[in-house]
Amino acid sequence: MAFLEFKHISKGYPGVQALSGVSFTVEKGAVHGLMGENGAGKSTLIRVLSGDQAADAGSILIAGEEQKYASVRDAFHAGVIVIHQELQLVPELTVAENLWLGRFPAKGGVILSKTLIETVRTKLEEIGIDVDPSAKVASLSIGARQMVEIAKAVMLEARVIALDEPTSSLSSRESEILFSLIDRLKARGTVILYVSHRLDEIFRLCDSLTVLRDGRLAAHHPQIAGTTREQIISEMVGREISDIWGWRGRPLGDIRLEVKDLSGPRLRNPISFAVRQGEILGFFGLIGAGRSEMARLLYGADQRHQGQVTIDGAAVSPNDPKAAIDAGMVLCPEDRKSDGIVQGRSIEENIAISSRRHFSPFGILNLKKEAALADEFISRLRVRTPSRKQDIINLSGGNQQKVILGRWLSEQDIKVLVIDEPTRGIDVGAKSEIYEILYELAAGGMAIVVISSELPEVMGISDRIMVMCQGRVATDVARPDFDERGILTAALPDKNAAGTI
Amino acid sequence: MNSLKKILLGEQGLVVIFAAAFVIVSLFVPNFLTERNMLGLLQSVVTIGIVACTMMFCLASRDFDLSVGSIVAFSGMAAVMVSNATGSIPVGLVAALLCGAIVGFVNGIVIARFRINALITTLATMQIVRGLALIASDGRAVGINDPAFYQLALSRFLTVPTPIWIMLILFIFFGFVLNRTVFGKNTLAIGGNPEASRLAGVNVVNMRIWIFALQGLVCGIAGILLASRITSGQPNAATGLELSVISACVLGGVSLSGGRAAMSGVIVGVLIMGIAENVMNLLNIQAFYQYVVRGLILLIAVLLDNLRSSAAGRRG
Amino acid sequence: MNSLKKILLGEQGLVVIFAAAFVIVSLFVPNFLTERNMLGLLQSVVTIGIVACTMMFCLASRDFDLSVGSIVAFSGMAAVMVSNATGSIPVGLVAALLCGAIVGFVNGIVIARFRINALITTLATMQIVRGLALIASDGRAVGINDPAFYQLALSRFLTVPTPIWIMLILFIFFGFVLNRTVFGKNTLAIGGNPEASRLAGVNVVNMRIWIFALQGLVCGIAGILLASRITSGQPNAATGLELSVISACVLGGVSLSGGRAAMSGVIVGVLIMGIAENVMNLLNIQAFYQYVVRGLILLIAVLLDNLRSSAAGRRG
Amino acid sequence: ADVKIGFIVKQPEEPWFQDEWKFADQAAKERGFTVVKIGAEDGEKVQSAIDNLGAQGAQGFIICTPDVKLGPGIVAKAEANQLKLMTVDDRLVSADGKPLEDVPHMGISATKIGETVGQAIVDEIEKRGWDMKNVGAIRVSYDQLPTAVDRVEGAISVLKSAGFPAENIYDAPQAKTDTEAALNAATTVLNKHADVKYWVAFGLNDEAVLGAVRASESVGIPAANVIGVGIGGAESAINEFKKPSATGFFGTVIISPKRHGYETALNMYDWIANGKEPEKLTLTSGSLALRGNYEQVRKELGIE
Ligand SMILES: Nc1ncnc2c1ncn2[C@@H]1O[C@H](COP(=O)(O)OP(=O)(O)OP(=O)(O)O)[C@@H](O)[C@H]1O
Ligand SMILES: Nc1ncnc2c1ncn2[C@@H]1O[C@H](COP(=O)(O)OP(=O)(O)OP(=O)(O)O)[C@@H](O)[C@H]1O
Ligand SMILES: O[C@@H]1[C@@H](O)[C@@H](O)CO[C@H]1O
Ligand SMILES: [Mg+2]
Ligand SMILES: [Mg+2]
Repeated sequence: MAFLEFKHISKGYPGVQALSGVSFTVEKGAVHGLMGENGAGKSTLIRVLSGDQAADAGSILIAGEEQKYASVRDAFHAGVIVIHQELQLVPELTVAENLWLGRFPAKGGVILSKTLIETVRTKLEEIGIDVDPSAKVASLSIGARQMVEIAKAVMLEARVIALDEPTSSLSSRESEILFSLIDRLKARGTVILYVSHRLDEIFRLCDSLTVLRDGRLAAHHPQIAGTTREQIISEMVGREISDIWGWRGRPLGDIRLEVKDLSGPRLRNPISFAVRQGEILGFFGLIGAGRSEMARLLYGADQRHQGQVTIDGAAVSPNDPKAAIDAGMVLCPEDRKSDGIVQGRSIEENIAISSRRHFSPFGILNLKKEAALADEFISRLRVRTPSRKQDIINLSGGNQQKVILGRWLSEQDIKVLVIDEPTRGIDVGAKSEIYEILYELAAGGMAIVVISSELPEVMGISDRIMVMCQGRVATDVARPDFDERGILTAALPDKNAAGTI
Repeated sequence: MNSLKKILLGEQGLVVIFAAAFVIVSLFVPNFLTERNMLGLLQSVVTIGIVACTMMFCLASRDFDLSVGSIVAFSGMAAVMVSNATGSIPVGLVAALLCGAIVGFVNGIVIARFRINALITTLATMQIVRGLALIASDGRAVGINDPAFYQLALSRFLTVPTPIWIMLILFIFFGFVLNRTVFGKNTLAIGGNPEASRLAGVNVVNMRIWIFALQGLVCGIAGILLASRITSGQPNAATGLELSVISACVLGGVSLSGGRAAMSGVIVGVLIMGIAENVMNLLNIQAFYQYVVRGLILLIAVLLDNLRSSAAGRRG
Repeated sequence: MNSLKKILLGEQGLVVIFAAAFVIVSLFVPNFLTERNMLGLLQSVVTIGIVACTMMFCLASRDFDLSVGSIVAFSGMAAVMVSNATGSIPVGLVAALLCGAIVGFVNGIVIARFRINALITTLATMQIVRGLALIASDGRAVGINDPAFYQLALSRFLTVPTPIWIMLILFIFFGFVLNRTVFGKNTLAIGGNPEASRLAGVNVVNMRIWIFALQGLVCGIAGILLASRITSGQPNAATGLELSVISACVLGGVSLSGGRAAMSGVIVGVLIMGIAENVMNLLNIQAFYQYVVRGLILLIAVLLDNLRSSAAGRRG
Repeated sequence: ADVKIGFIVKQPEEPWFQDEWKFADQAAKERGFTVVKIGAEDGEKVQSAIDNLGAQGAQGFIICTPDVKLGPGIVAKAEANQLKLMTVDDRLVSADGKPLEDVPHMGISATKIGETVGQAIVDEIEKRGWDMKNVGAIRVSYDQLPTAVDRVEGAISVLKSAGFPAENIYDAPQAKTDTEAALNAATTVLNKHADVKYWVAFGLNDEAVLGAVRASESVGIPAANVIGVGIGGAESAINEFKKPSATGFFGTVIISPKRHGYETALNMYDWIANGKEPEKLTLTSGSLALRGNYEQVRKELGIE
């Protein structure tokens, strides 16, 4: 019996038809995958389901009943809970308060603070999430925040739960916790709508699958068994992609980037390593292993405690991103929302913000050049947008990520490129294009540092991998010796060692 | 040593700095620490203090209210004129509260429902309401017929004048509301992340309307007390109040970008403003120099607080 | 039909609404559309218009400057007093510009380097600088010795008074800077997301300092022109300027949460404020009603603009 | 042609100016001309107000300027717009501080009003038989307004020459010109000198003195021990006199808005319509009104 039914859903934004006449059904107790390229309309569909956005046309039925929501509250009362792609937490409130937001346990308007904390503590323990319920969300890492979001959905006994790319900032260990939660929910008969760009997860979790393309239904598989990866990819992107990694060797030159004894407030153990011209060095680790912190220190985004960073033998002055850029190093940050996108500004401006200094004589802009640059990266990275003038905030999550990548890939005279989670939220089609660009840049002599929590990605594109664990480098593996189990083991914290983080 | 540091750098750091400053002033400024002067000082901050209670909510929810001064004047006028007209003080008081709440409510509707910028809206109502107060009174002060009205401000309980008690009660009440009630937490939530709050099912529009209405109501209380203190309704009263109140709040650590507020901080902010004024007058500082000193005190207070919190290593 | 809708709802919608209002006013208000009145109107917005140019940058970068009125008064005083003392007008002018820029620079340093809240900092300097102006002049206006100083404001080029030309030049200049230079784009970027801009290599601290210093310098220009127009340096001049200027900017679509600004909008904002005042006086509207009308005009202007942009379906 | 004259005032919200306008209107109605009323709080507003009058075809205007030093600029602007110019209340001065004698003026010197206040206080002190050594004086000051300084200095000069000890005069600077600000400032003074039994108070206007009187009440000084004398005589003062029992607000120096408003408007009209130039200088005087006689004083001045 179809429990959740979408009927002819359409939704347009100025210049974009995000959804056109999408119809499909999901059975009770099923985990239903939703896939599609960046900007295909997945998040929009979920926003319509959650009552956040009204569809222009079409209807949603749950258990045969037509749903009419005027607000998120109505949807909530109808038993629909959504975990959005961008984290929706209030940093100033505690974990427990965030979990109860919108429905605080209260008597006469006065919050029952004991109930508040205790229910959350019990629930978090029960589902195996290790977060202090009375900690302010602002003090948590992204990964931990993501787990808090997930706890929210589990806590409220919903009929329908939609998860929009929940694992994009989780590492494999946290992802496993999530997967087991999903299994439990499924057993309870909850319908789960699951959006992801990771095919492994889709196959691991889903019973059925819908693929969207350009806002239309591209394929619907009532049974996922029997479909292949290749089939889904071609349904998504309209072409075949045989090997998304496409790694090929290239000659390495002298040492380009050298890091000696680098440490900072959240990375207490000094770290040292070197990267050669043309080399792609991958960093792997679990959440909180300290990779992002290392990258930020390297770049000067955070205050260094000690250490030296040199590029081609010249020291990079610490604690100043601009100096790093001038010295030829750029960082593509991990958190696109807080450190990447400049809201309110166009795609074009978001791309040119750093590189324009090369072609703006006396500080006066070269608008033609900026436009050309924007168009180039919009088409190379397949950014789905009606115009390069579009405000970046109106793009889908993956498309925002592509624009930020474009910003850094368009830089000139760069010697060192550091990218933190480069393909987070990015569709398969664009991924291979991005890897292609990285290989090209490396072939030109650039030293590239890639941080990723996706092991296949790190293994697929790196020439060498450094594994971090609890703020230290656990091991350093060259490509011929890559071995999935070995790397994972190295990344797992040793229960007996007292880590500093 | 370490626990001292903890106190100084903790959440209540501003309070501690303030306490230290208070002791120093008490020691070095003659006539400062007398019962009379303390009561006078507290009386002088009654208007700011009362209005700051709700301004705190307003700022914490990422809003802004410039119309408070006008509302105070307008509702004071209303209290006096309606009392005079009906011959009943209670009716006058209710009218004043109603006037305040209605203006606040209108602010809220325009801002939250029609999504008009709060700065512009309240700048507009600030002028409209001031205009109405002037029109209603023909620009003149309106005297109070029934002397019982003065008693509101003159009466005392345990030697402390009623307005001070009212201010204290409101401090406690709104401190409780902020930290312990759904209303308070929702206020902080919509200031901290309006989108997330909306998606969590908080009725952001209604919350904002309520906060503005409450602000108006509380301005009504302040207006009544002020009219009683100056024994008349004056259409020109409380000009510039908005900036003093907002500064007191910001001084007390309320974030203009929403989500952060504490009653203790606001009280300290209010007191700093009052003490600065009081001490300058006690020390007989010349009027023009008072401007300079007032500015410097503001700067030093935030600077100290900032040093403290950056030493504590909090994130901006 | 469709293209009309496009114009009305497009980026330039406010300009179109404004143009329509202008035509209506011209038709129905006698004496409005005369050369004399137009020049008078433009003269009356010179101070607001000039200061709004840089306030636009300040707001666009998510900052806030309340000290502009005081800086205008202070640098006007400086121009007059230094000219009188040295007997040289150019020296006086340079002194005024310097004074303005220095105050702005100090604002910038305190705000950007010491990370003190901009509202509090500029509220403090607003008082300090006003105090200094009062102290320097003993609270009284200072007359200008050399009548050549008046010529700054009285002289004309192609029948249009110099101050208006200066304002127009600044409009064009800052419009260009905002849209066509790295400085302008970086300003908008900082306002949109300061952290992302910093990581993209924008020196956020320096940018903010520059913006405040520029703001001060431009206030210096406004102060000089004002002193010349009123033939004296007045320590009380330009009180309340900050709110008018900020409203003009917000009216013109500059976002208080940063990242959004357009010179055309700001010009329209400035003109709306000026025309409202002008027309009310032409129509001989009574002083108290002027408050109400002024408030209503503000509200209607933003409301219209809002209806327009929400019809266009933009995101808040 | 129709006669249209402007009437520009510096503080349109003040009752005083409301009254001036009202009486100007009365003159206009009687003689059939138009008065355009504009409030201009600072030099810049004055400039645009004059331009505005020029643009709407007025032939002359009367002004109470926000600052007397604006004189040369106002004269130049009036000439540029070919408007006849007359001043009321405050007389324009040139850059070096000398009165601009060419501009017809009707007013009362701020110092004189202050002296009247001072005299009233001295007389009453003597009548009550206080020893000046035991009396404190509150000078509610607003020093950034030049008129305010002149007024309180006028009062002080009389007090001093009557033997009032200078060291007993205490400054209470108000941050704004409203009653609450005066009340807060005066409270501090009273608390600082808690031992002083008798008090006198004077200031810029009635509102300022009322603040001091309220302060004395709030710290419990009996009304009989306070002599406050205000300036203006509008509602806020009258309200005091109407109170059932006497307060510390002893009297107010009423200046007549009727003459200032009605006569200046008529003079300007005659000047424009009949070419009859007004007197270069007309000085009016203030009259002290007390609880017992205010109605009569107001009648004499033609108010009400
Ligand atoms: N508020 C908006 N204004 C304008 N366009 C929008 C808005 N929201 C979404 N869009 C557009 O609608 C389309 C669908 O976006 P949506 O977020 O649903 O994509 P998605 O499939 O979730 O992509 P991703 O995998 O990148 O998250 C995109 O082209 C996007 O740019
Ligand atoms: N905003 C923050 N406040 C406090 N601690 C933080 C914050 N961000 C990260 N941390 C902590 O710092 C440590 C290092 O985190 P970092 O982000 O560098 O790890 P990572 O290996 O990059 O993993 P991730 O996938 O989470 O980015 C972790 O223990 C994390 O919890
Ligand atoms: O400003 C004063 C006004 O208050 C009134 O008293 C008349 O004289 C003016 O100078
Ligand atoms: Mg999405
Ligand atoms: Mg990371």
